[in-house]
Amino acid sequence: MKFIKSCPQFIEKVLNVLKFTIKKYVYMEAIQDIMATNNNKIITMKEAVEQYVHDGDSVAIEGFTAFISFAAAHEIIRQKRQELTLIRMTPDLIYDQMVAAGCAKKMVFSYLGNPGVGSLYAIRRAVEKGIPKPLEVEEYSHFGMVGRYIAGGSKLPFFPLQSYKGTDLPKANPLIKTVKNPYGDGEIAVVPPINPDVAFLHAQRADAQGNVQIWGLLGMQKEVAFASKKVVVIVEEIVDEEIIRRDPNRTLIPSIVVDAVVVEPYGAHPSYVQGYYDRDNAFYLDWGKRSRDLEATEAWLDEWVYSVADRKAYLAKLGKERIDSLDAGEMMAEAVNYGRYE
Amino acid sequence: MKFIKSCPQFIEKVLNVLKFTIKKYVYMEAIQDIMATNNNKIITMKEAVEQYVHDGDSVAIEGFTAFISFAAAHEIIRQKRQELTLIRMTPDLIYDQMVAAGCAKKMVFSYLGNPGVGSLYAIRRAVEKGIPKPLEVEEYSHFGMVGRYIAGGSKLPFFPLQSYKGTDLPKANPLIKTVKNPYGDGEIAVVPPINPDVAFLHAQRADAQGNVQIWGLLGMQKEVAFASKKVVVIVEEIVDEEIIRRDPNRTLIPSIVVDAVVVEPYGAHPSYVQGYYDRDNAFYLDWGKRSRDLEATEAWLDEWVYSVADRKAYLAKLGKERIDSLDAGEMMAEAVNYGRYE
Amino acid sequence: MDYTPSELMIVNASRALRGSRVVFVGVGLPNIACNLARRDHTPSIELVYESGVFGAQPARLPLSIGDPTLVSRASSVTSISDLFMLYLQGGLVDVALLGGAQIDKYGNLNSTLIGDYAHPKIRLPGSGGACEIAINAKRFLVIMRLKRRAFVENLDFLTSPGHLDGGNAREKMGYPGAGPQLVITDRALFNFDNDDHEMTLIEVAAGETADSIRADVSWPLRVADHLKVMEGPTAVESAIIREQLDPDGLYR
Amino acid sequence: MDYTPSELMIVNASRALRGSRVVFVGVGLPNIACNLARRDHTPSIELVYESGVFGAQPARLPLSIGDPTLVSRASSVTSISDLFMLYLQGGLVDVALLGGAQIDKYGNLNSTLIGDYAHPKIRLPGSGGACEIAINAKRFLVIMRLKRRAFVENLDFLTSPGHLDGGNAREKMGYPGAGPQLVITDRALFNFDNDDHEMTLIEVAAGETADSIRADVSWPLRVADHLKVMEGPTAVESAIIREQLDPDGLYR
Repeated sequence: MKFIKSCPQFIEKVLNVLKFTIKKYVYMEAIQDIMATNNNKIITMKEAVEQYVHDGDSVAIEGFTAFISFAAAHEIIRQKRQELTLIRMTPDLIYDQMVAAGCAKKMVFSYLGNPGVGSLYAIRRAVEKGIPKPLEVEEYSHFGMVGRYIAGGSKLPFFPLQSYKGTDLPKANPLIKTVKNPYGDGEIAVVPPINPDVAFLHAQRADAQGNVQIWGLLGMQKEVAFASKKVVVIVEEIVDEEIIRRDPNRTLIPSIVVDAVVVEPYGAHPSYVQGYYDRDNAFYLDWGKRSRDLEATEAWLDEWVYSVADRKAYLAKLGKERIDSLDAGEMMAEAVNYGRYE
Repeated sequence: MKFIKSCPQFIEKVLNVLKFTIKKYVYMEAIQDIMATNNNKIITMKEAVEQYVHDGDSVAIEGFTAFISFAAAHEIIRQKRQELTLIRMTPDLIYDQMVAAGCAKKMVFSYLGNPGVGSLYAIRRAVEKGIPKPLEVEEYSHFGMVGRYIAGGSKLPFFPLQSYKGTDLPKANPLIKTVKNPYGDGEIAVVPPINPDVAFLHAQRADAQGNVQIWGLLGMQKEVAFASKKVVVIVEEIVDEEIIRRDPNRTLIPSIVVDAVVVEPYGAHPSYVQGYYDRDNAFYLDWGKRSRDLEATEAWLDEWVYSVADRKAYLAKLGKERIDSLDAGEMMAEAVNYGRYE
Repeated sequence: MDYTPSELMIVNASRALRGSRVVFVGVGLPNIACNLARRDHTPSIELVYESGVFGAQPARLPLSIGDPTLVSRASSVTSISDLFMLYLQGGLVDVALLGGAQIDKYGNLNSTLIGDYAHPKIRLPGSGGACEIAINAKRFLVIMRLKRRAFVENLDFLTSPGHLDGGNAREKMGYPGAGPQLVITDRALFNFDNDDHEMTLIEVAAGETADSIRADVSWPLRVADHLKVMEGPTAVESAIIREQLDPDGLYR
Repeated sequence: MDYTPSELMIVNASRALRGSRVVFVGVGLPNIACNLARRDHTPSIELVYESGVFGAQPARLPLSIGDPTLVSRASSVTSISDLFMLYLQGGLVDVALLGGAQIDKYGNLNSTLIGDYAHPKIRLPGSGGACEIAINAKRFLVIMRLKRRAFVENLDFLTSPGHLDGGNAREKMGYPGAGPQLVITDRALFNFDNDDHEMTLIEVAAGETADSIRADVSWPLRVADHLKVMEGPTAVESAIIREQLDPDGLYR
């Protein structure tokens, strides 16, 4: 198979021979097999961070309270990336940990909080006291961030929204501007497009080419995927292309915008993946406690990031019992019929 | 049940009694049953047109080459509505028939064609020769119409898009304007919001409250539903609320924007409904032929619209054999797990 | 007096939601208040969660607005962009519940920071969806604890507009929503039912007086002519909260 | 000469798609051309349909761009708004195929009407997605039959911009795409590979000459120095078209 992969001329010759000797569908399947071989985008998280994250890059690890790729964040910390611009609507524990580890120069966001728990102390230390180093912030409301992703993904020069007027946000962030309504009186606020250098997006499943299916909270995963220059998708499992093709409306992110696929079961722990596992709330509470103190924060990073080689080691440390306690239970959707139309 | 429906005070009293005698889940179910009873939005097509379509209204019957509610159009023709503004990206046979029947004063659209067949002769007669009466046109490109629906549904004063500059479309339609980009040089075209008085949208299934699930081509059904002042959804079948709730991501149109639900199997014939039936191409070809001639057009309307009382009669006329020939075949999606999270 | 200050806020919020249709919900107290309203007097309330969920039927108390239990058994789950564009800005939200670290006499809210923007003393969460909720929801209720450092003369930062500088300022700004209607605290209730849209004390908790409330408000406070004493939770309300909505007493 | 004018157009379009990645497809000839290219020389072509379909594997010849056979077995099916915003305007489309009732020497297209806008002689379909495809696709190919009434000096209506009035007019307009690259007709091929971006005759079908083509073009036509004679369909191309893509000869 490696030989075929590296030799497109050979493939064409084979196809030319095949063409006249086999029938329509057999022929199509042959093409698909070879395409699938050629378009296999599966790599490891270590490779993904090596190839797609460079010092100074802007990085979006998205997912609204769910599907948060802690696996990507921890690998970026381990590979000691510096001066990153971290983009994310809700920085959450994940960016609190990256800021604590000194990866970030700047943060673009709309809500700073440990959801359901409280403050993000590492980010507060950086913003309030410059520890471990100062952190520049560029802030929007949720809808403003959504608008930036939409404009970025659809190559619009700006995105209009009925927010901001009368508030102090445009003073704090001069990138929030206004345009005149050409159909009547008044002005409307606009935000500029954003195009992260790379996005890491967690999902339930994809095929090897990167057609990604997500159910549950969809967040802004689709918009981020289209807005970002490079996209790494992290999935709980790789499925056969045929599974994807049997429910094409479930494909939220098409392979056309995906550069790499990383298979990392439980890669979103301690956040959750709908139907796969629950949120590990003890982890959120624990971080909420330990991150108040600088030394305890560093000890946490040492214990859970620097001292584990990769996600497999992290899961081993977490232990089977704890993982099993996050079981989602089963509630299956009713299958629908797409029809054959042959 | 009718008594309960008409007496909210009684419901509240019953609930107050129930509250302390039954346990949590049983109690919730009781509420849900009563809610479902109260929110049953199912009416007939005759009632829907009587209640929601008035002379002079703007009406959007949408669906991009599929899910086209011919059942609604024919009932509007039968009820002899006049002076309508017909809104639809692709007027298609459906508006050709409504224009031929003299229902329309104006059309807002982006592509006039009998898809895969040819011209729309009734609309051409109206535009070119004023037969049966002149038809005002307001035209956009596809993306412009999409933008109008998005702006309408999201209460934006305009929607920006990279189209129109350098073309004759803004000259033909002065509602296409421009705004300056506040982040750099140049201008971008914008279109104004559109909010149809009523929309008719066909779908596979809904619950009685109007939570609507669609798969296959999604068209702009969602955007139209949010943009329109009243929304009538036509479905192949009503399903139990529980089926909907077992796959909430499949719900494209939430009940919050739905005013009425009409159950009309094969209501989109001769267009198709994914997984339910195929397009009846002979019908498209037949209309393509007969509509070239004014008398033949009127004979067609007489045969297929005026002489049939409702959709049931239309299907009877169509015949079982022809309906069976449109069978979609079976290709089921793989069911996914949402998890119980109890 | 068998109830906590939190429970008092919850029941007051629930009562204010009577007859509402579409409510934009957060977690914590607001979530419990909405579910109490639904079970106690307005079963037809439809809950919309910022995370994209409509028609949730959570089988457990959600830990956050993104809890998967909100998704399983919901009527519809959509993207965040649809939620903000079509549901909220689209004008479908009748009532929202908001909080903040600071509020002024016109109901403007600060949830961004204490101190100067460039050098904050305390960095708070920021807007999240609050800014657009305050602008687009047809009306909103404020839920926060009454403290002198929270009820301030001048906000350090205006995150979410209330009645701005009062009068018809919202109208002039062209906001779709009518702004804050009620401020619900652990010790008192306030409304804005006057031409200036200035915060007015209308009810006090048992044991409080106009003066005891005034002491914790930084500006000269308007007081209604007929100041009422708040009703504590009814037996029904208490039972729903303690037995069904928060059996573990997380929010007691 | 065992081929029809339609087949000649199909194979020329297919050849022009060699090496392309993402192609925006219509139905009819363009659809057959794309599928021929995919089967003949560029299996990695990804087809995007205006109706919202990506990665289609139709089991039969689609009757329209909305044929349900395009949905069943596709990789992804999305809304029309995503298709136009994220795929097309988002800059993901490498090549598109467009037609029209009229074309001028800079490749501008009219598919709106013949006559005056207020009183059209012939009302044509209008833009559909053509206007934005012509602006946003990285490049596009034009497929239409060569007729004097179609190759005109002045369009009755400019629906889809080609090179506007030539030179760097597209750049000045700030269009993301590079515009028309090739005009494929039943009798000749034209490109725009000169500084003026003016249509130039580069190949003629067997039996045609520069003069016979000139006779059906309304403006003084530029002709390439080395005019080539078109190659008819190869045996492979013919076999794929006739046996697999259009066995019923609908588009012959």
